[in-house]
Amino acid sequence: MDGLSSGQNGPDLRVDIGSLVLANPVLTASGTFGYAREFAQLMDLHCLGGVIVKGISLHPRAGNPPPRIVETACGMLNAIGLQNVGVDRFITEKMPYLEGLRVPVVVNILGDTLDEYAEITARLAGVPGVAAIEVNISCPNVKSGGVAFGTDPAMAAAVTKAVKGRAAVPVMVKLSPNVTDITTIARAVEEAGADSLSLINTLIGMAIDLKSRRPALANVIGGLSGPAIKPVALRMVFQVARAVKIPVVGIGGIDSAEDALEFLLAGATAVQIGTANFINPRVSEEVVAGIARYVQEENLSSVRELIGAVRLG
Amino acid sequence: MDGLSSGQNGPDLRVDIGSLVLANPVLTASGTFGYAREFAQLMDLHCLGGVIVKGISLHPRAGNPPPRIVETACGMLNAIGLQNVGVDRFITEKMPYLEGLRVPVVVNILGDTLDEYAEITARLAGVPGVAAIEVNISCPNVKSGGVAFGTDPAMAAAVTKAVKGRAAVPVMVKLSPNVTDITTIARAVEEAGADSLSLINTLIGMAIDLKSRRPALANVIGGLSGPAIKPVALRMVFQVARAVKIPVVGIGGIDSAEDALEFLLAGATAVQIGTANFINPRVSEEVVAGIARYVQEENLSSVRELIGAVRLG
Amino acid sequence: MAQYQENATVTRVEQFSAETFRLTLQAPQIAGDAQPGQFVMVRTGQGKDPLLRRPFSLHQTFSDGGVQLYFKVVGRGTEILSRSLVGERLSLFGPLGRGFRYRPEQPAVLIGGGLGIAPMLFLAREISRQNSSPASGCQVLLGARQKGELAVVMEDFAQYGSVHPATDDGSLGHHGLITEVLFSLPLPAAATVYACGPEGMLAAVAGHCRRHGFPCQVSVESVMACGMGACLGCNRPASAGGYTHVCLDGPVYDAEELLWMV
Amino acid sequence: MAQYQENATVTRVEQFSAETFRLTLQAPQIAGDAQPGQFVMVRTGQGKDPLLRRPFSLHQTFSDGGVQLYFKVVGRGTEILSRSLVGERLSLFGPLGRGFRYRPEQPAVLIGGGLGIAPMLFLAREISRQNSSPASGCQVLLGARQKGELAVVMEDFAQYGSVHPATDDGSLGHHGLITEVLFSLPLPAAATVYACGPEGMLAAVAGHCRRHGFPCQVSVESVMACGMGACLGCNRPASAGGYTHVCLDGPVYDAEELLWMV
Ligand SMILES: Cc1cc2nc3c(=O)[nH]c(=O)nc-3n(C[C@H](O)[C@H](O)[C@H](O)COP(=O)(O)OP(=O)(O)OC[C@H]3O[C@@H](n4cnc5c(N)ncnc54)[C@H](O)[C@@H]3O)c2cc1C
Ligand SMILES: Cc1cc2nc3c(=O)[nH]c(=O)nc-3n(C[C@H](O)[C@H](O)[C@H](O)COP(=O)(O)OP(=O)(O)OC[C@H]3O[C@@H](n4cnc5c(N)ncnc54)[C@H](O)[C@@H]3O)c2cc1C
Ligand SMILES: Cc1cc2nc3c(=O)[nH]c(=O)nc-3n(C[C@H](O)[C@H](O)[C@H](O)COP(=O)(O)O)c2cc1C
Ligand SMILES: Cc1cc2nc3c(=O)[nH]c(=O)nc-3n(C[C@H](O)[C@H](O)[C@H](O)COP(=O)(O)O)c2cc1C
Ligand code: FES
Ligand code: FES
Repeated sequence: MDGLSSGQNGPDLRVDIGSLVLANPVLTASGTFGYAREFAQLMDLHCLGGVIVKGISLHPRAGNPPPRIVETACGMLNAIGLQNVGVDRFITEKMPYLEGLRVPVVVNILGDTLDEYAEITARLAGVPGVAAIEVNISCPNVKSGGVAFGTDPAMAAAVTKAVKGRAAVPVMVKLSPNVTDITTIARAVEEAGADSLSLINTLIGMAIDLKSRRPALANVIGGLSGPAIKPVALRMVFQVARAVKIPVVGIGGIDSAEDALEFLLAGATAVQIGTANFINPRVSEEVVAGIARYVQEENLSSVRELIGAVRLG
Repeated sequence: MDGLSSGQNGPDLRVDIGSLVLANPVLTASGTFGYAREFAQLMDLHCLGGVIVKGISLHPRAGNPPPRIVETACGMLNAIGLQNVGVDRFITEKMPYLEGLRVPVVVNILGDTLDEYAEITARLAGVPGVAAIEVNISCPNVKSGGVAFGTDPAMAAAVTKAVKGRAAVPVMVKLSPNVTDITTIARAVEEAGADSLSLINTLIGMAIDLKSRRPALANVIGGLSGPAIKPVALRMVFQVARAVKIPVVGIGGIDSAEDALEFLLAGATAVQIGTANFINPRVSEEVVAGIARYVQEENLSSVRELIGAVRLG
Repeated sequence: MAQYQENATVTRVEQFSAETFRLTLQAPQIAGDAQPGQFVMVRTGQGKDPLLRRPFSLHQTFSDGGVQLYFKVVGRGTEILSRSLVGERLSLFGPLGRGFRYRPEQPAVLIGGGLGIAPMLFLAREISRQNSSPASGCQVLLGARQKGELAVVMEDFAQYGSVHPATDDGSLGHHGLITEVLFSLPLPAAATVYACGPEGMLAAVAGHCRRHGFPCQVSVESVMACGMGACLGCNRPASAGGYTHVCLDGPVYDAEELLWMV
Repeated sequence: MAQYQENATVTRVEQFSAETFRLTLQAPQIAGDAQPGQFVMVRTGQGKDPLLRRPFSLHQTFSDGGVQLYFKVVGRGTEILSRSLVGERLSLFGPLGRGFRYRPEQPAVLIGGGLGIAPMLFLAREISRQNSSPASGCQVLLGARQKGELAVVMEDFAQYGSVHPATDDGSLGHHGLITEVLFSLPLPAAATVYACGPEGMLAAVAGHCRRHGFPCQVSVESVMACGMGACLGCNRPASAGGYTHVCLDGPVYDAEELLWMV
């Protein structure tokens, strides 16, 4: 990890997630940070450990009709419906800016079939600036694809193999929390060759508007994110980190350095910040700074000392 | 349902959950309302549709060491460990007061084996004042029993049969949300003879205390409840209500009449109020009053018109 | 396109009716860059509930760094905002979105209904300020529930043009809808109509303008999580097919770009 | 055993140090029934975050229906409470728990450390009020970080007995721990010791009393969700085996009933 400096003699925040080396353990979560450019005015993008872009499919998708979002207690439901410009336009329209950032860019991908996953991966191979691929097998919004892949160990493994077979960069597989035993899926994906795991995607939820007596989302159900889900996410990260050998990236309700540190202690090698970007566009910058402060105050030789260091018994 | 009046010419709030008729659709959830007596000073117990008592096992249980609870964003984690006095002392020490209330009392039961479930049920048969049994197959806190029963359709059905075989009153089975497909479990339990279903029990979660770097709960993991989980609960109630023919009782994060009405619209015949009792000991009384007001203002002939009446498409 | 996140201090709180309020805050960076029709995302509380920021149009900016929000209490977030105290700090970010494309030299008709009044004051001032023959002024049509909501702001608007009020209860101006005032008003040739208000009012105004050949710009709403293009949550069907995103492509549109959801 | 839920109006806010505050509220029903050592559950905000109520001992009650809370800011809930304004309303319920079993005719030694000072004033007053020979008074030992936390409350305590202060920084009274003051103080025969404070202090006080044969009552803490016996979340190991529940069986215990968690 010598190639990457962590800035002017600051504490050592470097982490290694499955052969992808990051200057610090803070990434922005897919679908919550646009294509990074949106935040350029409001924060310093260069301080990020990495950027994960909105999920990309083989063909452009229009997404769901409105309303697509609704606030819930300490959380929100979304049913964006995976609106995106498709992999080709992503490469030509979005990647040049992202590449120029000189921050690791992870491309989140999704498909309805194994072939689609493989094909998107193939098209991303060799594209400058793509540091890793995150495979969304867990999105609860689209009826086909997503749900089935992420809730069945065999299917999850098949997607992983399809992507790994074509990928030129490390592959991170993003798990769904809407399962009875997430460690079974995690192990299946690990065996299929994933370089790292990220979790959790959103919990499936619903809200009803009492005035109209209709579902609050046009899609009826949506994905729950935000502080409300943090305890579930932390539990799953803890369980999965003990069940697999590959690095785990923690996601779910993180909105402060303290939250991020809890995930590291539970076993995450890095974290992703999602919904919190909407409430405080500077949050990722603040989390990086807060982790650095903690590492210094606790006299740790590196942030890596914290990974999985929760004290049991 | 002529036997039960709903009070002085108020709106018709009566509901029927699997041959158990309630004056209104508001029950208090197991483990959050003690044995009702605790609330006698702070609210009018007689306004309740029903009371569900803390989970009872065959033998007394001491429960988990402290800390047993920790607050989370719009929620709380608990790992009480099913502390209770055991079925025999429950019958002699707690039932006399409860019977005197003249409010339907539902006894929540749990066991480590099928035989234990059957035996508790047998001991409750004929005990005056017991209006129904709620079978907890979903408690995530105890390593044995709970988890396995509630997450496997065959085991869930077996428990249901064991209880139904000995029960003198209607049997409500309480489902765990920590499963990939709750409708599969719901249908298995329905086929096994359950009179009604209640859902959801708590989501499994975890928190870490950064200062000590230890799990915030002595039990490491605990059950997440409160407003944070409402969207997940509402979604599951919606799904289950469409998958089964028996009545469904909605639980999860309800703290207002509006919340309760959302659950009715989603398909619940009644609701249970849990964590909210801690924050506002009068909440159940207020929810009953709020539902009555809504039924009146909307000129409904009965609250039953709302059940499953969410408008789709 | 500069954007700022500011911890703005409340300097004034005005209440116009049971639900109508105006807050003045010090947010010099936002005030310095904002255009009429743009909005800010406001954090209504300190805790995590309510979680999301709320979008509000800039009602007015001042050269001393002040910005004004004019809003109605419709739910929890606005209820909390209405209880703001002078000296309190609120987190704002903006200015966001695409504002009005106004041509100050041409006759302008501004229509604000309900909380749609909010962005019109800023627009009226800019048109009036940049118009070399201020005598012409704008025509300003303001609709509200009752007198209280309009009385104070009408004075502000009167600096920039002639004001035509309407109230639901008839307590001030025309007794009825503000669209009725529009329909009965002879519009100057080459006038542009700028409107903000409830969806039904906007659809009616847009229809009137199309029938009579006036260009019409509307400021519309949608639910928003981020306000800056990151979540894709604020979509509306576009007349060209597909969706437009209110926080980036709007909130101000040429009326012809939109499909009406009424 | 009556309990009440009241919407109490804040009538006074005092700040004694950066983190130490005292709130006076009008809660006549609670004030009317409370016993020294009992507590109330306070809702710190209006929203759902923070969700749970926070337990606070009754510091003092007044015949005009007032109650006082003396608290330290240690987290989000107490931070919000510290920003309360006169006129604001807070939801309280109580009085809860088992208070001190005091024998007013016998010598009493009261020890409050840090926020453990809170329940002692109410106790000192009741002992003094019910004692037929007020001259004897209580011995009151108060420990704090620095002078500011003690100065004002010391005057209140002085009405009921002789006060022995100690501060961590030596800015008032003994420079060091309040337990050191206890160890060096000759206690009257037949005295009962009443203590509230951090776990370590209570363990030390209890040990001292056991060694010297003084009965000792302690007020202890635990996390609480309901405060009234419904959740079973507030357990502590009991010396007799099994658990005791602080909100029902406590918060005041005979020291011998508890196992110390130090
Ligand atoms: C670009 C933009 C500019 C705006 N400018 C102003 C303004 O200047 N003054 C003003 O008073 N309001 C304005 N609004 C509307 C304002 O954002 C909402 O009234 C506010 O978010 C409601 O928050 P709440 O917490 O009080 O209500 P909630 O509790 O969130 O909701 C209460 C009710 O209001 C409805 N509602 C919530 N959000 C919106 C929304 N964004 N649009 C329409 N209805 C909504 C809900 O459906 C619900 O029925 C603007 C909205 C947008 C998108
Ligand atoms: C019966 C009883 C009476 C009390 N009386 C008083 C009083 O008169 N004055 C006073 O200042 N405090 C009193 N406390 C403690 C008070 O309840 C806590 O300080 C308060 O709940 C903290 O809330 P918070 O949101 O500020 O902190 P949180 O954000 O909840 O927690 C911040 C830190 O404080 C610790 N903490 C939280 N709750 C407690 C608790 N109940 N006991 C110990 N540590 C805790 C946490 O572990 C955490 O490290 C009493 C507690 C009990 C059980
Ligand atoms: C508006 C929105 C859009 C999202 N889009 C995607 C997506 O395209 N692909 C994906 O894998 N996850 C997506 N997610 C899930 C987030 O990346 C993240 O896993 C989840 O929100 C939990 O983290 P949080 O609580 O920090 O938001 C989306 C989340 C939100 C809120
Ligand atoms: C402190 C606590 C104790 C509980 N004990 C039980 C129990 O003994 N048996 C049971 O079936 N559910 C138990 N539950 C679960 C609740 O009955 C309810 O299903 C859950 O809390 C979700 O509802 P809520 O969000 O309204 O609290 C308990 C919940 C809490 C918070
Ligand atoms: S509000 Fe997030 S993209 Fe418009
Ligand atoms: S705090 Fe709930 S039982 Fe004691």
